[in-house]
Amino acid sequence: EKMQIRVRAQLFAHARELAGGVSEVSLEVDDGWTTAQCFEDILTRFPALKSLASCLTLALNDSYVDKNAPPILVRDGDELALIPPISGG
Amino acid sequence: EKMQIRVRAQLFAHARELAGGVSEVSLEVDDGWTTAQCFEDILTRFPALKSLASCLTLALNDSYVDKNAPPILVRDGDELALIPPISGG
Amino acid sequence: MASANGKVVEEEGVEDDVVEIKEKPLDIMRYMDAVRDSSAGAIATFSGTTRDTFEGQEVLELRYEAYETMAYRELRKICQAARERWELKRMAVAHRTGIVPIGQESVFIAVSSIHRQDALKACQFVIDEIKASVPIWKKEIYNNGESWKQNSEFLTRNTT
Amino acid sequence: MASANGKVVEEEGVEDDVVEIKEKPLDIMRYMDAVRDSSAGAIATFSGTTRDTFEGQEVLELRYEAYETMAYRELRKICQAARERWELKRMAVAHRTGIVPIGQESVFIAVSSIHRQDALKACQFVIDEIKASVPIWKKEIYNNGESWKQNSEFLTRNTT
Repeated sequence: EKMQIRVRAQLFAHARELAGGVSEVSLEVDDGWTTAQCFEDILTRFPALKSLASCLTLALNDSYVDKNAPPILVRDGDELALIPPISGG
Repeated sequence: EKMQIRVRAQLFAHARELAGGVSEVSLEVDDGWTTAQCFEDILTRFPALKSLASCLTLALNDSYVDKNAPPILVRDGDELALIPPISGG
Repeated sequence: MASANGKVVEEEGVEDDVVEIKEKPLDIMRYMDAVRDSSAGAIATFSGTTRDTFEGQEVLELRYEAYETMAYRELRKICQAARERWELKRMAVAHRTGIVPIGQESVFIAVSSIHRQDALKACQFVIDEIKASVPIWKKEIYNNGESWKQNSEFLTRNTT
Repeated sequence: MASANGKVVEEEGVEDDVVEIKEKPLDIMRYMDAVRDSSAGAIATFSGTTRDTFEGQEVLELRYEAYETMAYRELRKICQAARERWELKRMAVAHRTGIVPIGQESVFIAVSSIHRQDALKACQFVIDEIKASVPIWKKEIYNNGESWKQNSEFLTRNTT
């Protein structure tokens, strides 16, 4: 039976607004899940995010997740972030 | 008989120092003289300037005199300047 | 680091650079003083200021938001990247968050170097990189709506 | 200037630019405020600061001298030239004369524009042009002598 691990997901800017103001979610997922799977899980819980999904970039522990790279497994205590297109500077 | 005209010559920086601190000279020259002739006149009066002469650029009424352009005649009341290589900025 | 004769050579590094994200007006002079150095001959700075118009529409207010831990990390990476490309003395980069009134600085960058080319080029590089990678967002508030802006520099870099 | 429909369009021009040569410390913030504009999104600045060393020799003091009437004229020509090349909002250029203590600004340039490229490029252009053509001289005072400096930019431009 798979262990459950805890991943903290943060939603920023437009993503947070579409999620009804939710800025942080504590996910309990199976050990062995990837960042993409965690993302899908969040979209299931906050369907309004689907309209933004194709624009969203993920970050894991303060580093961008490259969509073209091999899948990355999340570990217990990891921090995921949903990053809409940035506009600083 | 040629008219005499008055040209004010200013010496800056290293040129002024070589001229023993003289910063301004009132030249009385023949009407029809060129800037180059005025310059030669100054070199005659302040021979120590000769060591700097090849580095000096002239300006007439706040505009650089192009060494390669046709000679420019000075007029009464003109301001000549002896400009050593600049070092501002 | 030790030099060839064994003496310890002090080298400016990104650990000395000033990197700040704060919900207060940016103190420009403090950042300029932070990069001023008696061995440097040049300081180049860039300020991004908030505009009162976007495509003909009047902007009433701007709000900035940052993913702070990651933004700090990305800013330091940018400073390090700049140092690898140019000979720099000191750097200071600051971004404001929260409401930024029209005409005020949202971002400020200051770089010092011995020769001006390095500071000028590094300054341009830093603002370009900030716009491409630092997780900070801007929202424009208009009379009749609001809009989360998107940097083309980020979209270009992240197009699969 | 009048636009196509006859309305008078206010256009920033070199006559509004701040150009100063003074024997006092340069007031950086005043120049930045002079170029700040609610329609501009970017301010780029450059400061030339005095260094304590030249080719290994300790510089004790720096003295600047200007041919003021011509220097003002050349500075305004440079601002005009910058405006012809880039879309700029406001410009401020200041040069200090007299004794400039080590580490302080001898020259300061600030340029604002809507888009950052224009301000950044114009700022670089202005300092390059100042070094090539504005009649201002710098003398370095060392322990054991003194030296009138020469800008390679000027020598290059004036080599027959």
